[in-house]
Amino acid sequence: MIQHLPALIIALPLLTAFLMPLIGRISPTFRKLFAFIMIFLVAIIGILLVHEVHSKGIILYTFGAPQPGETTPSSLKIPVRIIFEIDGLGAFMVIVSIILAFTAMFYALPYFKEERGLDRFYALLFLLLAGILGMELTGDMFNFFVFLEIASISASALIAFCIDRSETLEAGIKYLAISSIGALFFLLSVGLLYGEYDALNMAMLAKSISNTFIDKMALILILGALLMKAGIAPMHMWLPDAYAEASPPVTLCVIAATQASMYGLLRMIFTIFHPSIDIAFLPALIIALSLITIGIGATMTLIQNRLTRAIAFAGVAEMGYILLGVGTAMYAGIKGYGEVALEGAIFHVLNDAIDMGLLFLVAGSVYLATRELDMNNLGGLARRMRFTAITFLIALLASSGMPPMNGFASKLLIYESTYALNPILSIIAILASILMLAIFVRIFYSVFLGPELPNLRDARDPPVLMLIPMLILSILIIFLGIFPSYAIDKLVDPAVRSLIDAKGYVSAVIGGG
Amino acid sequence: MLERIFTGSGFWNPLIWLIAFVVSILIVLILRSLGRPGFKREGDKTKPFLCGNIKDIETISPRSENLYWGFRESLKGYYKVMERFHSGDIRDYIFWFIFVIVLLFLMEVL
Amino acid sequence: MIQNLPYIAVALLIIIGLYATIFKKNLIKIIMGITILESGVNLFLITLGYRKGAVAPIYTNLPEGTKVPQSLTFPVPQALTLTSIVIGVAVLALMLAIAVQIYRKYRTLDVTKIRRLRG
Amino acid sequence: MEVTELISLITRSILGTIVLALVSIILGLFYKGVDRKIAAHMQARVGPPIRQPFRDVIKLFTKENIVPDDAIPWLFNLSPVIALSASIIMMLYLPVGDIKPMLSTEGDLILILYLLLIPSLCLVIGGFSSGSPFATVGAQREMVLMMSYEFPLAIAVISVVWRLREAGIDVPFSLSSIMENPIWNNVGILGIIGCIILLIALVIVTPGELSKVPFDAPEAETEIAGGLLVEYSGRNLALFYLADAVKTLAMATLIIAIFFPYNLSSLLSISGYPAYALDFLFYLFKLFLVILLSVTLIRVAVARLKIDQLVSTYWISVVLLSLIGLVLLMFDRLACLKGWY
Repeated sequence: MIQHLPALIIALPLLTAFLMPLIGRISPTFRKLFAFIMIFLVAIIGILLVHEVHSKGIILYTFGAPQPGETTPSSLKIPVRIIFEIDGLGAFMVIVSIILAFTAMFYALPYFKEERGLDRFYALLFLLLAGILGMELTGDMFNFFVFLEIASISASALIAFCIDRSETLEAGIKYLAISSIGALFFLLSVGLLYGEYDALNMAMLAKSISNTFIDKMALILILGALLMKAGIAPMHMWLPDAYAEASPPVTLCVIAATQASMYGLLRMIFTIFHPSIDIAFLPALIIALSLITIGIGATMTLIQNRLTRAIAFAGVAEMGYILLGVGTAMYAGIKGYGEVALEGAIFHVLNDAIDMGLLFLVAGSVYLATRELDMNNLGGLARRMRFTAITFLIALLASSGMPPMNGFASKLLIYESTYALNPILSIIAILASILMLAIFVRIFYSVFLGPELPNLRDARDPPVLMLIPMLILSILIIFLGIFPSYAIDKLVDPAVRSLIDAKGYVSAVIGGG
Repeated sequence: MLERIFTGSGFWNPLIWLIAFVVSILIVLILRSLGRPGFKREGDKTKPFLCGNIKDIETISPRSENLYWGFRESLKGYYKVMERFHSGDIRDYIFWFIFVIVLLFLMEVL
Repeated sequence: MIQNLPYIAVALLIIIGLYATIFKKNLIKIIMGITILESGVNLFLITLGYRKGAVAPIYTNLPEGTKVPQSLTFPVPQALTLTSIVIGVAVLALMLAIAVQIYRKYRTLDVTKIRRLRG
Repeated sequence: MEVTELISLITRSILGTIVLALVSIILGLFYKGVDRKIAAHMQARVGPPIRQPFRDVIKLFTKENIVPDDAIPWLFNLSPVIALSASIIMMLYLPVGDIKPMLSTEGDLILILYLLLIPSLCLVIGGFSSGSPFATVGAQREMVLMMSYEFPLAIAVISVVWRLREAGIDVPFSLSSIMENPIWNNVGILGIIGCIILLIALVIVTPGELSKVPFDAPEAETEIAGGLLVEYSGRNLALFYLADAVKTLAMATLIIAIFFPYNLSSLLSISGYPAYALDFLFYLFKLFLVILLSVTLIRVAVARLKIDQLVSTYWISVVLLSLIGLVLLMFDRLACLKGWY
């Protein structure tokens, strides 16, 4: 049982997704129960898997022939198989995705009441979860592409799910078009690499890649596609559309998909391409892109009038922080301040996911209570929705990185490492946090404070079942804020070590040193 | 678990910070309790400090889009460019994606 | 030269696809552009898998005198292409479905008019 | 971390908070009085006695504490409490006199930058939650002000820290290492010019940080009737008043810690308790100088700026100024590396 965890964690959501339409025929209550039990099981399997990785090291799970020669003639030394390879970073990302998916599912169950087609909704949500987890676990380039596409297709279907509003459709097709083009470029570069090395396995590729022109092209295509999927400026425009127009549970899962693309970026850069490929301008360019992302995200959020869109632009800036840490680590190598920067970046992946998730859940509660997302028509909700206001206050402090919330710890790591490379980097990072603080305070005022509006007098806190996921995320924010060293020791450091030890990743598959 | 974070250039220990913060909040609360609590509800004391004949306050309090006017005003030029950049046109989304890839490609080749 | 022809076709298809996605105003044409782009990538994968004079690795039905494994093609690129085609169909179907819905809401398929999400 | 160390840290933080709360409130009010007296003399007035701020606070404590109808009461009352306590704990991380910061190993300069934000943030949230249009206008202006001055402030602080790191100082963000290694001793002539420029930028940032004239658009009595404080009265207002006093002290101490960490005792080679006393007196003198320069002089000499002028002042003029300082520091490092001096 234990050794099949990596397969189960993908198979279970897939199975649930395809069972959903059948289950839905029995009764809607049973469907909810089933969805809840399944997400709970996935979460338990995920935690067991992470525990397994932390106690035993890299897990290798083979679909197909474990040894070369079992399916092909013995003279042909190519194993026909797909492997899942889970190291510290993969385990970390599994935790992030599971937190988001679990809270999203929890929130979705009471959020949708009269909406039609909920079978398909849950089916797509589980499919999206399978796609995200697959991206994080797989050790195979083509497999990564397939899971990337599964995630994109189900995510865009989910974004466009509420077809009553025209904006959701627009956001859905934009997301689908741009991510399918991105995925095609990814596939093209997988083709390039396969043509050159006859290998699709990440470890095999990592071993054989050299500094040729084709490899550089492949790296560039992959980087472009994954940077786009991670919402890095100037390719970030899909992100506010998608985040803002999707319903909050979907947004949470799309955040997880974005973070999974960031994981892909880390994996490609540090494990596969890092030591062998030498593109001199690349780290500087990545840092420049991250600064542009931070700047655009933080300034654009100030002029938004739609609640979710303002939060989404702040999410763009947060992705910029992560990439800033990654870029610094690329520039300086994963040692000294580069290692601290990478630590900060990876820690920020978790913090960003939780903070943004909570913000969108709050926005969802506000929408549910008022059916309004335009901040000009909102106001004075703190009297009637006290719990929501307090959770928003927590999320506000966390995502603008005020002490003692979790955002401060990871941003501190980023500030105090990037300045060593160039002081301007951390100056811009600090400035952008203040801008983000400003937008969140503005949101707080225009939604929760001020005189009470007459048409919003019957706004209420959402039902208890929806408060629980918000409570879970708030508690996580405060816990990670007060005991950041716990999270760093237990989760972030294994992830960073697995990136430092790229040889370990390779030798777990191929053997030898 | 109770360790401070050491970044190589600085420290951060949230627990100690929290203890100090709680203590100082207690001090401030003690200080605050020295003051006169509450107030007599009479006249227009609790109405907002405004002049003129104002019926309902929610019509005159600034709405969300009026906030940070000074900031937007002084960065007008920047925001004009940015609004044109975020055109919402799906082709621009694809164009910028291709642009970055071509830029990377050209920087590598040249 | 002649063996490079498929690669030239790949490049052309990709460029045509990108051209359509960037410069065409009609949403359907943009979707067509994405499909052409995808065909280009698929053709690239197929071309990679081609080996002159080699046969498919179906052991029960090999021609006389085939050297195993030297003159067998390893069928991975074909498998990749098949997967990619399936995914492409799903993407295409979903995009067209959304396009139909968009037409119902906006009464147009001109992408310069389908931009309520901006700024 | 060992248990004994943890316990000593906890006791230090508890005792330190209690002591510093008293010291900083008294000092803050004292310097507020000094500031008012000197400003009055500059304007050819007699001015109130130096103990006037104490009287003001005591008077405010006896007044009614009115909560308006449109306010959100829990936030309205919570904001001044958080503002004052955040100002107080800032002092725990800053060196007072020659004494190392109480919690020098538990927090650094970035923390101070963020803690400096909290009192202003509380003002903003308190203003917003009071539900008055004047307060709302004032509060959003305060937020704009925060966005504006944070840019030059970050440049000044990060540049100095970066230069210290390049000079080979360990843990350059820690206040105790900044105090032990004055920036002036670690740079060449270009760096000294750069540091002077950064100091000037920081001095211009200070009145903004404390929302004093010419950067007092958030409060602007003449146009928005006291702005974000318009609905506050009684003990809540007194707490904000105290928070302002303590924050002034903290900001001045920050400037002293970064740019004037010198002490008389080492110069005169005195040790023991007399040294502490002497250094504390000298610290008081430095505080006086910094507050005189960055608060009193500027606020008497200049008129209030409009809110968009204020943004462009900080984001263009002061940022350019401090960037020049940063570039000079960078050149200085280059020169030191190449041995041009």
